[in-house]
Amino acid sequence: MTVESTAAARKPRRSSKRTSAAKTPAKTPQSSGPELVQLLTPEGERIEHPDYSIDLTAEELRGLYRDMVLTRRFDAEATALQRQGELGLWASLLGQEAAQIGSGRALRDDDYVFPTYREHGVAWCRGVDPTNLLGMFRGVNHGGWDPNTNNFHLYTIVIGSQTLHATGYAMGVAKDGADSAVIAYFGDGASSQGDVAEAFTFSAVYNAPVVFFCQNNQWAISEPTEKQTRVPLYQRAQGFGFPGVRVDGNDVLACLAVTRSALERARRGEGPTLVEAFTYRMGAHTTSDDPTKYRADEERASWEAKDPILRLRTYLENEGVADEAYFTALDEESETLGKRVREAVRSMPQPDRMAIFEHAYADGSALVDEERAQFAAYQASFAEEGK
Amino acid sequence: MTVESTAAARKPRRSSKRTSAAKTPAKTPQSSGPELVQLLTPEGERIEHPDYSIDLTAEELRGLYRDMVLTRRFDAEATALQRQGELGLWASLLGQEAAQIGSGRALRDDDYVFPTYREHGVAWCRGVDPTNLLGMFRGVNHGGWDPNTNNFHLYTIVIGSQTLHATGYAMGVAKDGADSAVIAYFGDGASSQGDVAEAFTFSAVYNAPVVFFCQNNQWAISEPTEKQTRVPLYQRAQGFGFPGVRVDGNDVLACLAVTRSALERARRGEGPTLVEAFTYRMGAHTTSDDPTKYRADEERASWEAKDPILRLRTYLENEGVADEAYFTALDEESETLGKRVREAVRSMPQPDRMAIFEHAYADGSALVDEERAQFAAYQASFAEEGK
Amino acid sequence: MAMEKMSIAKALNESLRKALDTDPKTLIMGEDVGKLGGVFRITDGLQKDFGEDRVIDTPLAESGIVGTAIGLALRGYRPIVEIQFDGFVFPAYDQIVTQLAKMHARSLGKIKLPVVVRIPYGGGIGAVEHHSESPEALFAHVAGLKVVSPSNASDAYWMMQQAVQSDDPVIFFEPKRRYWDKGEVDTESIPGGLHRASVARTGTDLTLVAYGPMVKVCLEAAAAAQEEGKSIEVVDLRSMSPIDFDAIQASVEKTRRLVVVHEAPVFYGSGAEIAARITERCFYHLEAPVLRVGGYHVPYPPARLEDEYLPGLDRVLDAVDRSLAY
Amino acid sequence: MAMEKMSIAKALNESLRKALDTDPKTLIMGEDVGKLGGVFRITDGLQKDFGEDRVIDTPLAESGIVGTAIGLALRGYRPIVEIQFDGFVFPAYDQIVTQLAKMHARSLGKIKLPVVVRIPYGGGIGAVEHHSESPEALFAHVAGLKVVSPSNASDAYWMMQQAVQSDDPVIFFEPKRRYWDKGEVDTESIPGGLHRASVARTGTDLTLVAYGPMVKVCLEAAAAAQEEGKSIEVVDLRSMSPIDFDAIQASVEKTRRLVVVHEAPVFYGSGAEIAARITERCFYHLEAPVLRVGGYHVPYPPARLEDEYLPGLDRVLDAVDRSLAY
Ligand SMILES: Cc1ncc(C[n+]2csc(CCOP(=O)(O)OP(=O)(O)O)c2C)c(N)n1
Ligand SMILES: Cc1ncc(C[n+]2csc(CCOP(=O)(O)OP(=O)(O)O)c2C)c(N)n1
Ligand SMILES: [Mg+2]
Ligand SMILES: [Mg+2]
Repeated sequence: MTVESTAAARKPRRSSKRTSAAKTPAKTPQSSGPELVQLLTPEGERIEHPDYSIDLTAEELRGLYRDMVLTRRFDAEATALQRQGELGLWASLLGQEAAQIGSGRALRDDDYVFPTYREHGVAWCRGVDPTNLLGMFRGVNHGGWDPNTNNFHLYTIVIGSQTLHATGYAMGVAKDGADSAVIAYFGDGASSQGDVAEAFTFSAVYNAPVVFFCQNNQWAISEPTEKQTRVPLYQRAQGFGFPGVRVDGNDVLACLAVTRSALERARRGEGPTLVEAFTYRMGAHTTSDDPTKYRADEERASWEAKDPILRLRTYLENEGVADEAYFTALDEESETLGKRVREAVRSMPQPDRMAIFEHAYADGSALVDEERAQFAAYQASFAEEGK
Repeated sequence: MTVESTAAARKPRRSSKRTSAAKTPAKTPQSSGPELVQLLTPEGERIEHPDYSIDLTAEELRGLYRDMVLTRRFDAEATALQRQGELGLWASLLGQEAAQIGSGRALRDDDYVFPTYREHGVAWCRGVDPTNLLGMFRGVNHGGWDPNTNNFHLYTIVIGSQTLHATGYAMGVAKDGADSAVIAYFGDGASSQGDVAEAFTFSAVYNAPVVFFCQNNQWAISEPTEKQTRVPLYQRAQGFGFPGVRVDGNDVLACLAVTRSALERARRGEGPTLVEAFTYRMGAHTTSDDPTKYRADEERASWEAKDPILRLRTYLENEGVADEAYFTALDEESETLGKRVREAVRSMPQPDRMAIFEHAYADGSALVDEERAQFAAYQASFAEEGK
Repeated sequence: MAMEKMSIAKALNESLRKALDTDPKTLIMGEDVGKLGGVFRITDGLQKDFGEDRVIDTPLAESGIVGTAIGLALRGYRPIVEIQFDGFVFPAYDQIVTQLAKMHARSLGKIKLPVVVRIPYGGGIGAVEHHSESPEALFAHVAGLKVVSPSNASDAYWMMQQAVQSDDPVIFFEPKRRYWDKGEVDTESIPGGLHRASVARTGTDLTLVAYGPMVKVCLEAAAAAQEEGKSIEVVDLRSMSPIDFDAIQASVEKTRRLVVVHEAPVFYGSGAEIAARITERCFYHLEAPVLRVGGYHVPYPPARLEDEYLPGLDRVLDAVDRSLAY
Repeated sequence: MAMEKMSIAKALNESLRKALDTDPKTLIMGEDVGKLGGVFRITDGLQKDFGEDRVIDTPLAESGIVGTAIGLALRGYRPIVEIQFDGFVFPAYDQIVTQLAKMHARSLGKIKLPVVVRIPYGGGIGAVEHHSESPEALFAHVAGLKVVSPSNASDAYWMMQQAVQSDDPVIFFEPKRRYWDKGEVDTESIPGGLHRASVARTGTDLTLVAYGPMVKVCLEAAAAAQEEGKSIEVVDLRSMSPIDFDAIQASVEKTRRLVVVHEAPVFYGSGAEIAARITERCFYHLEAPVLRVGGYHVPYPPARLEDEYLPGLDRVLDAVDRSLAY
């Protein structure tokens, strides 16, 4: 029996000129539609979903709003700091706040997070001091926090690798008989890496309590999602034997509900879930990138109407969950955060040169010891020369 | 919307003791059932399938039978030659004749094949002289044939790699505007390799005319398919945006029909298909392997009833397509083949020692030239010493 | 003669353009090589002019890129693959080492795989982790691969031409921090073989061997040493596999002293191979042991420490002095 | 004292058993390590005794094996990973080089990854392609990894114990063609540090350095040379990263001549590093250049040619003679 993919209707037309067929794979369907879990519309209207419900207190709702606002403020500050030369690089999460805060707030303290390099909002939810995230972008370290303090692993730059670490960690959780869960973040581009497929295979075979959270922000640097897949990414999970779900990644309530459900499934011993958060990278890939080379302004503009923060604000206002005083206080808190981050970054000390030789090995190494000694002697020679 | 896999019904029971849940992933469903394309039952009865039909002449039917018989005979001879010390190793295809002959005979001359190390039956269909296959198993070369003579690539030992070569080749076919197709063979174990997933991704994105032919022979050395997947492998394709189909791998007619249909789809510019041929490795993994360490005799016995050759013979006899004289003549042809192979192997010359330095580089290398000269001088020193 | 001053980046771009222009079988493949022109803009404008069929944005999967490039080469194409940064070549390492490198040999010469793998490498650009590495030794050790690196615009232009024409796979390391350094390029006459070293500066007291980004450092060190009355010869290796030992030997027989400089860690680096072989060839000529200047046996440090880590003028001169002190 | 004669294979099996027995956090992972006990039976019987939760048959995906082992280590486990053959480690190379090797450094020491990667390596067993390689240099060049190889049963037992106890990732190369060689193992007292070289035979005229499968060849060569009146010292390196240069230096200061022997290709191999560093350390002691005996810069040949390719007694003695002729 043939299993036709759900994309079968969109398959390329038959063509005797096969080159052209090869040039134009089917387009990935865009946004919304029945397959997208949504609980809060772009207009700020609360809707119900048959499979996912959520009931939050006013305080919780304000909390989510605050998380998103502060995360965005922090992100903007970091972008500014890069422009001012204080950071070498910054990877902005602008536009992805709902995906990150929604999923991040679904986690329990004992859950473990494996981020990429863009999960500043998740880090925020985990209680990682945002200034700690900046060390690697300033070039003073490769990751400035202790992963085990907040159960938040270091940022991983080699695309896709961390999905296997998450799977292994989850296998360990299961072995321990614990009911924690693990979440692995990755991007639409990352979905093409063999490591991610292997993570799907291992997690399914060992029934590991892991949630694969794919932020499909439509772009992998300059490449649109069509260069990675011709069907919606959430469908990838199915062929590995676990469920996939697409959620409106700009809807913080839906992201929270869907992630919570996936985490609970993991806790119950039912294994992995793939969550595809359908969102948009509003800014450049990083501060080194120039998106005008490859994408149209209109596309970005169309996503502005779906802004994750605006829609929640509308909802909070309409429901009377937050008033003007709340928003004003939050603005102030934002500025305080921005200032704190700015100052913290500017006062980060230049690392000592001898730090180069630290931590290459846990048990030490005769070779590194020798090189360290030579380097120290070499440096000392300048001191002697009075340089 | 959640896409529950078709295996959802078989998901592990909820369990507070998660370790045990992790230990026992759902079992892969075994054999037959409605999802399996079959045109000839194990009893030799011809049945119809709504999606796949086939109408073969008597000569074609006898041809398929002959291919399978001679392939099995060749394989048995190679196994014997290994026992006699003429080969270092042999990877037997016993039990997989229908999968290989059915798919192999679906190919056109201009199609291109990327085998693993077990596709002796496909090689046979391509017209590769079987004695050529033995060079690498005897240790005189790493592959003794010119891939372009029969459009049959060298055996690939690093599991899964060839699926990417096949995909790239197919991308080239499409670029050329040709309507040839490409077929990549791999095993159930190989399905776990990241390279195979990447081949799925690339072939889907570029809509490459390639058929992925997975011989699920239930075992990857000592590991049953449950160690690679918890749902049927043919379903893997779906999440990459192309169809997957499971065929009775011991039914040569179904294998022919399904592969032909997948190849035609590729030719029409509709992109890749995954075919899972559900079959069984009747022998050891290779002559170095001892399956008694890890699998029960009864399992093998149950598959004997599904023998691919027997069922076609029954059908040929029942339909009067072949008579006793035909079978007797074929037996003789088999023996002749066995003898020819035996003699050819025994007379394979020991390669010249200087061959070590050949072909490392197409354009040559000063380094290899230097090493070759040193080696020659070193060898010559023995001659001088009269050794 | 067509002399033109251009950056290494521009020279590579021109050379790739010429390759696409000359041979319809050449292809460019990689992440972001299309509209963006690659993160370093080396393929800038090429997709616009040659189309998506020739300049191909690939899925984000390096093994897939190299693996399909092999398949395309089997079909008669000549793919030029871009790996975005040095630290991201490793997912493709299996395809490069077990497949690309071996296929000519295992097919007894029946299959040729004219694939070029371009890798921007090395540090000095203030980047985050995995963006500043020098993994050339990990490829040079592997038989079946050729490994080269230009140090200037002319070599960038011509070595790329030669790499594309090579019937062997070539790992082409591009010195990313020199991309914007300019030099004269004569686009009409080939300066020399792909695997020949060249003498970048003549001298009599000591030989410095370097390649890629370190050639500039060595030339500066030689100039500084000149002021102290030391005459240093600088050999630009150009090819890390094979290595032009004859050229190094000729220089060392003259100068009797050798220092090898590279960014890659010294331990098991190319300097080891050069030191071992040149010591064997020039045992009675050497007045001092071959000294090596390079990276330490630690992961590449964060950007604010890279100036300490990278071999610079002073460390080269320090080694020169130590050698001359023998 | 518990002296017992056993094969290297048995010593490894016993050592793994002890590790599983002693520390409930140790795990064994790999393809076919369970019921089959691995294709070389090194894990024979372990799954039966420790269960499928401790001795884990994995999917057929090396990157997945190492990647999940890293995750398990992050959770506090100590995974011992089996790669089935040398030639199949490359799909895991990215996880090993970019993740396993670097995580301690990038976390500023917060994360330790006590993962052992076992790799049966080397030739001499008449195998097909990819089953006979010696890729140790490709790991030794990478900072953050430790790379070792035992040559005898006692070292197999104890070095495995030490590797499992190491808080750094260890690439553990097992000399597959020596698996069935027997030797005395004292399972009660540790013979020496994991990264110490040992003198396998004392001598005065020349030093042979080797490791893994080549130690036996060197010992035989030394015995043969003895008959011709040459006194050869054999140093068993044991650790290819770091290298015990002090031990080699001590030997060379005595013998003044050094030949390094390994199966891996000479070009960019471990012999290069040893030659370069020892020449620097012993410049005035060496009577001859350090010579290297090893593989050629070609893919490992088909089985019927491996005896020609592999360094054997005669090639070692040839190098000894060449060295002594200086
Ligand atoms: C293995 C690897 N290859 C290439 C890169 C370079 N690179 C960094 S980010 C990126 C795109 C990632 O896209 P996606 O996964 O969609 O994540 P996003 O940046 O959109 O969050 C690429 C190609 C890398 N970091 N690692
Ligand atoms: C990358 C890699 N890892 C491991 C091996 C060792 N190995 C050879 S065959 C095999 C099992 C393959 O199983 P499957 O894909 O089902 O093919 P089958 O042998 O059943 O035809 C293994 C693990 C290999 N050849 N390549
Ligand atoms: Mg993205
Ligand atoms: Mg199988």
